[in-house]
Amino acid sequence: MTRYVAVLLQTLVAVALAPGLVGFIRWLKARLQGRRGAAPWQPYFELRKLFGKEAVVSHTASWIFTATPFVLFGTSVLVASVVPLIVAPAGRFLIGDLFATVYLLLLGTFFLALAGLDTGSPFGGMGASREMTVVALTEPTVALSIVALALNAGSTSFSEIVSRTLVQPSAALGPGHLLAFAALFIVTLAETGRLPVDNPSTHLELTMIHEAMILEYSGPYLGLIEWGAALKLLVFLALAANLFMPWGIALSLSPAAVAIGLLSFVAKLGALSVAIAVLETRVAKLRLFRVPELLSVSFVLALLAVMSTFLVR
Amino acid sequence: MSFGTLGLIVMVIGYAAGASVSLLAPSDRAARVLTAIGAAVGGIGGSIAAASVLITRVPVETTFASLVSAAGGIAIRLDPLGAFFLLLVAIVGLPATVYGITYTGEYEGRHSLRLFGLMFNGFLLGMSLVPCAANVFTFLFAWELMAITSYFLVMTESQHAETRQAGLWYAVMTHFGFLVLLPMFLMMAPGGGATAFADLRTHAALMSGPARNVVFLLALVAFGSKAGLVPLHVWLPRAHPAAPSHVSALMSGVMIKLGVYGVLRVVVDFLGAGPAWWGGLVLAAGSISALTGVLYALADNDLKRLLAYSSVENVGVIFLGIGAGLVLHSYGLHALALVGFGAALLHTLNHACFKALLFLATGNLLHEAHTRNMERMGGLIKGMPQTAVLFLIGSAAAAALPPLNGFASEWMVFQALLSGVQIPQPDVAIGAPLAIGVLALTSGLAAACFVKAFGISFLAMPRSDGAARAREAHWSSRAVMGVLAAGCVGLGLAAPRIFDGLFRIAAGLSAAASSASPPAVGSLWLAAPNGVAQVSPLLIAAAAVLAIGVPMALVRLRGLEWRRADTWGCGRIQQTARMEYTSSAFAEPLRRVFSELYRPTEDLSINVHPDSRYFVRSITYTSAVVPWIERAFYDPVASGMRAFATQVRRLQGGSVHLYLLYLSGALMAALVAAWWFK
Amino acid sequence: MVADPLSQLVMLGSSGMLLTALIVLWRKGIPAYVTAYRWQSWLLAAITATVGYYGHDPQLYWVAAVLLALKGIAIPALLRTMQRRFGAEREATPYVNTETSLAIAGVLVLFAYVIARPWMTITNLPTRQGLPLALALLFVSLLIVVSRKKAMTQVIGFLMLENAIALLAAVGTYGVPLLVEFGVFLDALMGFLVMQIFVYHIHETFDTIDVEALTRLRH
Amino acid sequence: MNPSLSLLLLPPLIAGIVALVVRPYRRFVAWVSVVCAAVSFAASVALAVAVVQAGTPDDPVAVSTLWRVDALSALLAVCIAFVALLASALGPGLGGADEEDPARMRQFRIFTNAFASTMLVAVTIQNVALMWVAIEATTITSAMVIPLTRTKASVEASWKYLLICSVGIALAFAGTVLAYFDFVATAGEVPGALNWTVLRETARVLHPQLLQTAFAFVLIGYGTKAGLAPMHTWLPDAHSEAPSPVSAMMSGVLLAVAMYAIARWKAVVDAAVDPWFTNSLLLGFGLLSVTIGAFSLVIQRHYKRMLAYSSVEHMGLVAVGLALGPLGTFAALLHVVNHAVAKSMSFLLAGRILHRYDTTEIGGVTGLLRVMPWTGSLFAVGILALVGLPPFGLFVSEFLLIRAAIVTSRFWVAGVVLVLLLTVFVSLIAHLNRMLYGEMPSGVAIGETRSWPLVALALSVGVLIVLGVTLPQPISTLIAQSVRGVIR
Repeated sequence: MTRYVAVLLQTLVAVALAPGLVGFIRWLKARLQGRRGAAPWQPYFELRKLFGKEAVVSHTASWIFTATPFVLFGTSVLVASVVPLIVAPAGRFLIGDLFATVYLLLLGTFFLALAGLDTGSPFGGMGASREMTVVALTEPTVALSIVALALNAGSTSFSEIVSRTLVQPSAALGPGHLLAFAALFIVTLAETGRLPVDNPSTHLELTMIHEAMILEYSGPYLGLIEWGAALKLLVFLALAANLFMPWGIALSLSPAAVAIGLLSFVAKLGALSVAIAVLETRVAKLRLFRVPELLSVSFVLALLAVMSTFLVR
Repeated sequence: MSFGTLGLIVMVIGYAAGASVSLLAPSDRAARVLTAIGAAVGGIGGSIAAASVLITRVPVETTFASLVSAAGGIAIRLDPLGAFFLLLVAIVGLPATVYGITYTGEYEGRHSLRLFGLMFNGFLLGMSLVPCAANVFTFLFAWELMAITSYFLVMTESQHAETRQAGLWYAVMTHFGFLVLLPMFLMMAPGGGATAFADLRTHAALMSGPARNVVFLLALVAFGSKAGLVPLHVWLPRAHPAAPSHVSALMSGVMIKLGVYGVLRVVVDFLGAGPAWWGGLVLAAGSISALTGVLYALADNDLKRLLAYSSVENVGVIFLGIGAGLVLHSYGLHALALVGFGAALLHTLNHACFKALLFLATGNLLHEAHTRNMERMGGLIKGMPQTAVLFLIGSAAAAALPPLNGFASEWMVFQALLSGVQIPQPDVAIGAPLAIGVLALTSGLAAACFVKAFGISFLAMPRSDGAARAREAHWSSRAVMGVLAAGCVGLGLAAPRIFDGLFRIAAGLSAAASSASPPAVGSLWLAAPNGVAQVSPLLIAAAAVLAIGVPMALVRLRGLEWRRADTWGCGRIQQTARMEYTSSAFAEPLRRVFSELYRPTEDLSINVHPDSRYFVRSITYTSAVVPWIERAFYDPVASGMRAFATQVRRLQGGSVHLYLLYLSGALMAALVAAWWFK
Repeated sequence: MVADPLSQLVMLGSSGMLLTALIVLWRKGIPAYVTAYRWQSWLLAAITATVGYYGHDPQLYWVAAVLLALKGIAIPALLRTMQRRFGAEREATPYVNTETSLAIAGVLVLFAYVIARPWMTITNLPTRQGLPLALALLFVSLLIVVSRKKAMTQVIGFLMLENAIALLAAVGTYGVPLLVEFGVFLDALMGFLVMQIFVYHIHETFDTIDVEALTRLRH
Repeated sequence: MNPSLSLLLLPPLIAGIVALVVRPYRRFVAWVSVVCAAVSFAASVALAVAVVQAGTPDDPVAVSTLWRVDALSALLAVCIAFVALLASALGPGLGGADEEDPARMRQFRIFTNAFASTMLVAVTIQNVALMWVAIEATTITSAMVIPLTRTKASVEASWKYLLICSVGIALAFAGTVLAYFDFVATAGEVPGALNWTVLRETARVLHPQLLQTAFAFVLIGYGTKAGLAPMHTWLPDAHSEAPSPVSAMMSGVLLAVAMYAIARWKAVVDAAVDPWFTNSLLLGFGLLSVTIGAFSLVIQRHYKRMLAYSSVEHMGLVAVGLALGPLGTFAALLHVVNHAVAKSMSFLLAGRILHRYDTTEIGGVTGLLRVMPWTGSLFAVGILALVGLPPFGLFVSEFLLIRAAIVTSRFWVAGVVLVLLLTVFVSLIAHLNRMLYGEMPSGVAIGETRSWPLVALALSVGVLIVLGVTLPQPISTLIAQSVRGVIR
């Protein structure tokens, strides 16, 4: 029972931290680009503002449009409750494994793309089309990264992967792990709409992906979507962090372990955020039709990861 | 008399009576009802028989040796595997039957509904008998009964040239499969003349390796052509759109699955699986089908053709499961192999459910919007809200989204493939991840595909008058669709329990693993073969309801102010349907990415003002996807055949002298042979 | 080789029959063909009678008589009538010219000997030397039917083919049973009459008896 | 003479004589023909029943010095009498809208009856040479009916038919004479030396190579008549130009009679020589026929020619079956029966179609299912049966044929035949597809006329289905006995 409470709490922590993570990256980027930038907690203010506003819904939109923000937010929360954040998962962990996670995220994206089409706005359609393209192309990489991890652990379950990596630190530095990490990192950028795949801060019509889909959203709906997207980013970073370098994760529920877990979690997120921020200041956005090339690179990385894991074994 | 026998008798009588009585019906309306009554009785009988066999696990057997004794008589044996497929017929057949009552109403006076009733019931009877057959003749008989009747069902709307073309393709491909089937079975038959399946099984074990390989390849080709494996799938995207929608549902949901049945029956049951390359070949065929199917589905604007291609994709997924099972089996991992076969069966069931739902819903769409072209639909969610919800459920299931049924089976296929990675052979260890990658890509693309299918057809503004005027169909058709949608949800949530049963069915096929127990833990958890990775669709559903419901409730409690406004149109005031993203536009990015596969032909024609070319009157952009796989495989055959036929035609040149010369030549040849042979 | 008179006579007669067939290949006018056929039939009747005389088979006299009446007199007369009706049409350009025809005929005679050699030994009938000649006549008649364009020439070729078979029967088996023999005669007569009718049909419908015109039906 | 045999042979003869004597033509002549054909059919069934009851294959009924009816004869006789009855009942002259010129109808009745009698004689007589006489007579009688309407095409077709078949059949006589020569030379003069039974009994002592040569002649000769390629060339012309009832008889049973002669001769030769020889020749010509028949169907513009080429293909299958041992022979004989029923039915329906559409082109016949729903459906059934689909009889025989090829380890034969069957299927279904559906041409009356022939033809469908679904015990016994009669 306590385990469930712990999971619930850590999920709430993640939900709470997510806007901050986005704000932190934005702040860091501004600093790196020589601007002052808004404070890292700026997103919290934005959310509060959005939740206070009135929502405007298109005449053409149906219930899909209004349901989507909740679906997106809900699946993000659900996924956050599954992945290892602060406390290490043990045994049969809540509802599913890595594949289930991926498909849950896909569920959110599915609805988001539908909502993009729902208003009849050309931008929405464009965004939906592009988003689905990118998501479809990232799937094999995700799956193969999972395989690379599962090869070591012998299972796609989170608890097995985490505990096996903890027991066998050498495996974490093996070529398979590193390649898989690289692949998953690229996927993270693509799935969460970061540069060089998508620019989270642009509203330039022809380059939008994520922003194009949510163009019609306003008020609390937009707030939920933004929040859900931030949570998705956090989840992906958490996955990258805890599956490949699970050290520091709380193995028991003692206060000290949990504290260490929380600290190490924040630290790992911070490190990855820095990486993203640095990357986003260094690279330009790719043309849409170059994105598949990037994704195929990530696929090859993941395949190499699997093969090298196999060969090393 | 057991329930099983009774059920079979009711089934045969029901279908046969439905066929004959509807042929003699006094009016079209009566024919519709009689067709349905016969089919319903038959379906209920079939499901009783199937259920009793599945529950008791005792096969039902009967033989009518006196019928066609020269070919071995008619023999029936319904074992659990057969019962599963028989149940499948009923699961899709009953809703399709009820749906058909109103759906065929529009044919009244235009097509012969009596003939339709005959063919419809004959089709159901053929499909029901295939899994019951216990000797070669009975099997082939049922198989062809199914093929012929479905050909005529496809030809129902024969006034369209496209339909006639489709019917031809269908007939040819199905007969091709049949002609491959024939030697396949006969090669397995022992020399003495016995063609009962039991004899085949015994004799297959004694056959030499190469002969077994030939049988396997023939089986894969024959059943693959029925199941729609690429490149033998060509009939599928033609015939399914041409057929009436509830027939498409049956064809896609059940008929092509009998190809899966055939492969399981022959390759796993009779041949007892084989070397690893068999599995590898099946995996390759599955991968190619899955990927090609979904990519063509994505590129298509015809909603029914999209669904047909999606069937190709799903058959590919099923064969991935079978292939994984075969590979594992060949390495002696019998219990793991059963996971592959079980996953294949599970996906068979799930696909039948959601594809039938989608086809039926599409039927209503066609009926209302009078077009299969998605680019002339749109906004249907307003006129047909319930159909929209049902279609959405089907789409989500087809996109393998949790917690619906498509997800459960794809997850199991993933796990079966993952088990392959553990085999210490480089080719397997590389092949299995590749298959996993393909499966993942397929599911991603399937999601994109069904976003398109649902989004373009149902959402935004209507693109044609028909779409604008669309209203809900008759309540009965919505009710059966509701049943199927409930099935999609229910099968998803209850997947662990169902998988358990399917695993046992698969275990019955293989002597080596008959005692293996399924890896599932309880009825809540779907477990991977190693038992560690687990997923619970039911808990996912519960958690998702919570995670979505709680924020919703919170926002509602806080009070949500909202108002309606126009969609932002870059400053343009009046939004029109022409501004919407179209189906082609939606698929455009992926079409570019996979341009090698699609090889689209593009044509841009700009009509300018005669005085100045800067005044553009209209721009027309057409892009057609050329299914080059079909061309690559079938054009050479067709042109070769025609070329040879042209040569043969020359023989009949008209001159009697030439003919007498042939005669004399033949005489000389025969005389030389007689002189030479001692 | 024993100088058996029967053998000598049969050889002579058979060679004569073959020669008449070769004449058809060589000459171009239909009257000449009819004459050749008449001679051939008379020779056949003579051979049959000879075989009957030496073989002490009185039945064969009857056969010879019918042969003479039917093939030696009646059919040539009917052919002559037909020829007059259609005018003196010549076999202008056969498919195979005369020289080549004769060369092919030579090859066919050789072929007949090759085919017949292995089974010539099974009998010691004095007439057995006629067997390859009969076979050769059969092949040459086939050549006539194949290579000549006029319907009438084809009919004559076919009649010669029948003669060849009759010769085969006479020299190989001293004639088939009488019942069969008469059945065959009846067929031959009926067949010829029907052919004659059809030649008239062709002439009526196509205004020619050139079979080359008959190439409407093809493929 | 056995009374059943008399009742089999005499009625058509009587009907023919009646038609000859009564002039000008009267309608009762046609009725006499139909009744006589019915009597003949009943007699044939009675003979078949007697044969089946007799049990053993070499215990024929109705034996005399001239006649002999064993299982194979009875089988063929039933087929001939059935098709003759059908043709007689559906032929012109019975009244109705499609009446023709009385002179033509008289001619039709004379010669079809003569044609039927000659065929019946051919299968029941026991002297090989007289059988030859009868078969030669079939050529003459049937050739007379082809140019009933004196068009250029029909004259041409009949000339080709007559000439090619006469030449061919003469070769068969040459073969017969050679075999007789062999017999006389090695076994001496024996009464009834030309009888099947005697020939077979003594075949062991005959000179094998001479017998082979004889068989070569016989095969080419009767093969011409049976429509085996490359001697089949007369067949598409004659079958397409003849009046449909005659086409039905020619295609349905005349070819089968020629195959009967080949099967009988094969039995004789096999007794003397290794069956490998006859089997190879039959396989060669059979496969060539199937190939040419199949590929001639691919680009075919006329539906009656289409049916004719399909006959070439089916006779090829029969020849292949005869070469494949007992099981193959069983399949071949069953195929003969099935083909007789299916092909005669299809030709008779083609006649109805031709009458309505007034064109023999496939392209000219569209929307058949709507113009003539029943004719169209039955025609479709006929074609589907001909391509060998269940539940029709040809499926069973083709199934057994493939089976025979595989049992005798001739896998390549099975493979080639299957590929060719697919070609046939593709072509026939494509043509059928074109005819059944599509727009109705203008100026074509809609609806069925004179529907009772359809009932008769539907009966044929029933026969085909019975043969395909149950294959009744007596029939399979009869065929099995026939097989034992020709294979030992």
